[in-house]
Amino acid sequence: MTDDKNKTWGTIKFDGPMATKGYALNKMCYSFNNAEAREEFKQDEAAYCDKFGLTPEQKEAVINRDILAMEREGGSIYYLAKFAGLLGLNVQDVGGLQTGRTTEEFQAYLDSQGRGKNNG
Amino acid sequence: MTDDKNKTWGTIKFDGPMATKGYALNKMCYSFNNAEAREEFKQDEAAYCDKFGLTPEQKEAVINRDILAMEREGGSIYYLAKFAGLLGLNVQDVGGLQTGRTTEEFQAYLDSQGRGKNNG
Amino acid sequence: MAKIIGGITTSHIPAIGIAMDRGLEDTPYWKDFFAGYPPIREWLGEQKPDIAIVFYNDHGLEMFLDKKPTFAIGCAPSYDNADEGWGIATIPPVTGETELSWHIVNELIEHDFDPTVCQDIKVDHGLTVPLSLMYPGHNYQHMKVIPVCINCERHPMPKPSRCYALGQAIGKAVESFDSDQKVVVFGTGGLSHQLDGERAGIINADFDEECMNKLVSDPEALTRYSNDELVEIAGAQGVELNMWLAMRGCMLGKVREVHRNYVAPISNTGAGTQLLLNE
Amino acid sequence: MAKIIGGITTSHIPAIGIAMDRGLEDTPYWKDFFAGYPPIREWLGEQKPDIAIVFYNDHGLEMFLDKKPTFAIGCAPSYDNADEGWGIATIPPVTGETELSWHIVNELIEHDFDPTVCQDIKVDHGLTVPLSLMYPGHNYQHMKVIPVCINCERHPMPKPSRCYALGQAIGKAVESFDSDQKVVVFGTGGLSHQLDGERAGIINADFDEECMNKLVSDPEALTRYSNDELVEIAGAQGVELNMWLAMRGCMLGKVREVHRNYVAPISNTGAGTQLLLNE
Ligand SMILES: [Fe+3]
Ligand SMILES: [Fe+3]
Repeated sequence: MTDDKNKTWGTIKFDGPMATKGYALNKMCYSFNNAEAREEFKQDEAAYCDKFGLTPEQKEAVINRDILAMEREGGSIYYLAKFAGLLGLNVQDVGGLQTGRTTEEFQAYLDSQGRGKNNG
Repeated sequence: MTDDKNKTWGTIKFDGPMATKGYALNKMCYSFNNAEAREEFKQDEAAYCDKFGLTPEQKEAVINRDILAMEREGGSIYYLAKFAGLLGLNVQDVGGLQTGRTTEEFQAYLDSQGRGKNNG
Repeated sequence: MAKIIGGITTSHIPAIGIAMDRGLEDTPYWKDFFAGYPPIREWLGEQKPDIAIVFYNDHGLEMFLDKKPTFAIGCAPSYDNADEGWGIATIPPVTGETELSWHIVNELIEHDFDPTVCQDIKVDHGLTVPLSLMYPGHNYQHMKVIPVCINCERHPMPKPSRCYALGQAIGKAVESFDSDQKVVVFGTGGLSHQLDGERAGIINADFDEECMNKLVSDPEALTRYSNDELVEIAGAQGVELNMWLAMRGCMLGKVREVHRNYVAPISNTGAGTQLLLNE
Repeated sequence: MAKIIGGITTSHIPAIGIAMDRGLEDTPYWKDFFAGYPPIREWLGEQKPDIAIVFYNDHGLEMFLDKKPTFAIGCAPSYDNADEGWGIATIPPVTGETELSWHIVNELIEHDFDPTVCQDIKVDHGLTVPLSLMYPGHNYQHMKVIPVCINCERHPMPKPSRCYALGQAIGKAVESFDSDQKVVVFGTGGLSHQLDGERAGIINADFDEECMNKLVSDPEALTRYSNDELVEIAGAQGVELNMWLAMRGCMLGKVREVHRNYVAPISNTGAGTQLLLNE
């Protein structure tokens, strides 16, 4: 079979094989819908990762808040967003972390593509 | 809209509106997949029905083991089968209860339509 | 017969809900965006639709990967919102609808769609933010809502052409429903944006404009895109255009645009708003 | 390319599992039924399929009305069985398959099917009884299983023609999968029976024979029945024929029947067993 993955630059296509790879990580992040689960994670991050059977690579990415590594290990942005929320990060913070920018730089990048508001 | 329901004699078509009507009853019976739930029901049947918000008609049908009434109140045979199992009834017992036969009479009715085995 | 009286497109991003929670509508960042809504609210106030069919996608509140529907339709008497994990306030229960919902399900199955049918689901910001936008102060409970949830998360996702066809089948089902109720359809989400990867932050305002133009005049042109092409052109989450296409499919014939607004960036997205009426 | 080496039809009623648990295979009630299986077991033993695609319906273990799929397909690495509430022993975990499963999902979505995609589901007697029958002593864990679950409970249910088309799409997907693995397809459930209502107990052995004949020679004739007609002719649960039709659809071309057995009543059902090979 041909592998056309990642044919769009800087984009990890969250498809079936990635969903298989990332299942434990995504299940953990899905649990963060629940406030008690968020607290339990904060109390002992490593233990919480182990409870969901994360791989060593996934666990390391979580502990390091390495969003791109989490995505490469099969993380879906929908559930990773809940992890980011738990850390107090918004989508611009997360955008900055992934693109090597500060949040302000990331916002300026967004603005540079804009229209309406001050953008005419 | 036309109402073609029950056009097959003796058959309550479990369709959308019936699924709406029977939701609480079916949810209760679905819970009987769990052994602890079965025990809790046995301890106090009425309280367990109330916990799931059964209608008075549904609750009465449950307390009376009135399978046909449970079906008329929106019960799906898939979940009612779990209720029957909890009562120690098999599908021939349930067939008898619904058709006004003893279990033996119901089995004889099944045999009367048969083929293979002793039926040639 | 029930009648579809109009179609509305709108963003559904959480940042909007949070801005409303905090009363930021008139701040410099938000005022041009919120300026797009009063004309739609007025129209809704005049028309008083009985039922809203809302095309949205779940972002991981209810539809997890364990059992993920391609299309899911709600048939429940009500829908709760819940904690999504990152601080948007939950909204009061949404009133559901069972009769038209089941009629639509019957027609979908008859016409070879394979929906997951939901009698008890939680709805997330994809549905609640648009309701909050249309009915500020959460004054939406008089209206019955039929949620239609489309997978926009994990590939493979339903194709744009399939989403449009789903909308058409739902539109025809509404037309064949014996009732004099008025139905409005919402296409939510979009437009161009990408949250994940090193390419995060891409917005394509030209494409967004094309989408809004074609949605009115030639929606079938948009259905010729593949989801992979939408990712390339409009970002990984640009596939939320599929909800707009499903909404447009419901409207069946020609439409005219009576109102439009577009602002970008709003949070990480191009935020488009339209009110469409059948010709 | 992967190859479908044969198709098997079989009952899946719990009573069979309970009879096996209790060692009743050679008793007068059961011996004619179990006599249908040694030829199939021998064929499986010789052919050693790598993968089994099993069409079954869930009877309320995993797929509740809260969120009920029309079609669901498993993509999980393994599947657990669990307590169903009425005393059948649970069986050890079933080995899953992820590569062909995802390939099938891609092809289904590409061809306008709308499956619910399952990475973590429990499987009930609809799937476990057939596996226990084919591999006594639960010697099935060497084989990878792809569960395909069809709604046979709540109307509207997918039409017989749609189930057959689903099978055809899956069959073509298997044929386009780059692998030399051997695939067997199971159609489970049926035949005529009715568990509910005052009409409970109906069996239609003549119709069951027609089904087994037509499944070989002219499956499309069977797809012309509506589900309402199947209920009338074959009882409320006679709609489980849909799983047989999906299986037959997978086989694509002409088939020949190399083995058949039919016994009624077995519990409340007409119990048919067939082994079909492509011409
Ligand atoms: Fe969204
Ligand atoms: Fe069955």
